[in-house]
Amino acid sequence: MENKAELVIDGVSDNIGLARVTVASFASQLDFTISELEELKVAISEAVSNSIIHGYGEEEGQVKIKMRVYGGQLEVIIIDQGSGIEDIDTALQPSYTTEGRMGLGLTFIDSFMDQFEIESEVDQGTQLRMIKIPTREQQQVN
Amino acid sequence: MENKAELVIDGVSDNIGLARVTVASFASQLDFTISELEELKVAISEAVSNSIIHGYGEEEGQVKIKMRVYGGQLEVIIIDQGSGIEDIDTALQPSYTTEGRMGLGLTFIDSFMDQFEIESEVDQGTQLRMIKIPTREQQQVN
Amino acid sequence: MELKLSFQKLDKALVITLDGEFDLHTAEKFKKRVGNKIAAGNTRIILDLGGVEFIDSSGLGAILSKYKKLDKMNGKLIVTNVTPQVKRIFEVSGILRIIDIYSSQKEALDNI
Amino acid sequence: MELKLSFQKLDKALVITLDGEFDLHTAEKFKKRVGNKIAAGNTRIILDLGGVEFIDSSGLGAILSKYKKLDKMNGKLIVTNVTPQVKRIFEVSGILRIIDIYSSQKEALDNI
Ligand SMILES: Nc1ncnc2c1ncn2[C@@H]1O[C@H](COP(=O)(O)OP(=O)(O)O)[C@@H](O)[C@H]1O
Ligand SMILES: Nc1ncnc2c1ncn2[C@@H]1O[C@H](COP(=O)(O)OP(=O)(O)O)[C@@H](O)[C@H]1O
Repeated sequence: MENKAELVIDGVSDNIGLARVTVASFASQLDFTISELEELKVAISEAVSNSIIHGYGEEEGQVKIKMRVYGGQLEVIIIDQGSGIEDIDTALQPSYTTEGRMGLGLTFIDSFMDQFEIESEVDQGTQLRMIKIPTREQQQVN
Repeated sequence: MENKAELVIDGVSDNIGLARVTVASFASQLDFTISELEELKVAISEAVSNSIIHGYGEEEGQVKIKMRVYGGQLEVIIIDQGSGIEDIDTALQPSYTTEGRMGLGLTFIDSFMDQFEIESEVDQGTQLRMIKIPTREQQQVN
Repeated sequence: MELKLSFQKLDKALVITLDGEFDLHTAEKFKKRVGNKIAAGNTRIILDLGGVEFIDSSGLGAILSKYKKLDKMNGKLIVTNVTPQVKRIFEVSGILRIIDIYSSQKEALDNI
Repeated sequence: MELKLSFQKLDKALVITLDGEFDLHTAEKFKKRVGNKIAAGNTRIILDLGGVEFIDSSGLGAILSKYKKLDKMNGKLIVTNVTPQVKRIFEVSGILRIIDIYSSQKEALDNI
């Protein structure tokens, strides 16, 4: 069975918690463990924070969060129309940051999700696609 | 300060809980009491259930939930592109139902929200606009 | 968002304990499982709502439909352990005039 | 989604207890209020994270920036009472090699 939802938020830090809660609530239709839901929340928090800080900076803009469940897995796509990323390979390096931050956001996403891809174009925006599969589900399949 | 978010869900009963959680989480930026948040959740649950059962019935469709905070109040607009309501005045009567249900959904919304309006057109869909103001806020103003 | 049902068969009645959220989504499951219990001869039912974190008119409707079904069969359905949110919904709906609420399972058992 | 800070001034250190969610939104408040406490002369700080329900790299960055600030001043910042989620984030980030975690406020006090 497929199910989907989409959340669009104003790109302000007040709404990061809302994004976490909504995605975790949507994800609960799959058989995730509590600790997997925690990991998912971190990934969402990092991705939405990136859109707000790096994508929009001082500008106003909206962040779109598309959620979909299909084939026993969760897909989340986070989209901004912000500044974009010049060099994705560099951005992915642990500790790399353009804003004096930790440079750990994309590293956490990589650690906590089963799969993720970034598409980005300078001045057009960034789209981050992530997949998470419940371990209990994976064990059943293999 | 104004803030807004929008949730679009597939019109299936699995997603009613998601709608409640998301709106309650968004609403928590205002100074609502726990019991006011409970009332809000009931209103959201009724409105989204109506879109799913009455609006779409056996058809597929999406329900859009627009949330906005402005001037110390919460506005929620719930929109479907379903069957629409032929006679709104009749629909508003307590116990009136076309589906052998309780006929209490709109009554609860009326009791639990500070304001609500329905716009509907047959075969076009229904839009329900609701306002809720934290009592603690109202007391400060008056 | 789930609703868990647990059943405890006593001499005088079947106690059904609900945990979770009781809305359109979970009402179907409730109606089916409680319907089966009634069909199997359980005509005295105590619904323990102590674990119900949320209820709306769909949940209420599911309870009322089972109440009516049992009433027609000369059976009985009563309710116990309502949380403040559930109580509020019972009050506003006017269902308090139809279904009796007791404050504990013991009190419910004495009155079924 | 808030982060509550409470302060307890002991002889040896200032204990700061956090409750809530520690992300980009709440990190600003943390940095400002803890910055003020440091400016007021509190150079030994024990952060009690027992009530932190969520942390991400923004929360972690806020803690690390105060750690570094204190380190430069010959002060000290240590952490206690981490929940499993917080522990996980500390581990994956590698910050465990920098900031010491103690299992209780008492143990933290003995080591500051
Ligand atoms: N949505 C985005 N828009 C623009 N730039 C981004 C976006 N996401 C990430 N980046 C770039 O990638 C870098 C690394 O990101 P990340 O690993 O999350 O670390 P941090 O957020 O701590 O800087 C950022 O510093 C930024 O330059
Ligand atoms: N979104 C909607 N689309 C179409 N019809 C609706 C919608 N919402 C309400 N209605 C109509 O109004 C009636 C009363 O609604 P309500 O008070 O919520 O009671 P109930 O859902 O129990 O029937 C419904 O039975 C239905 O005919």
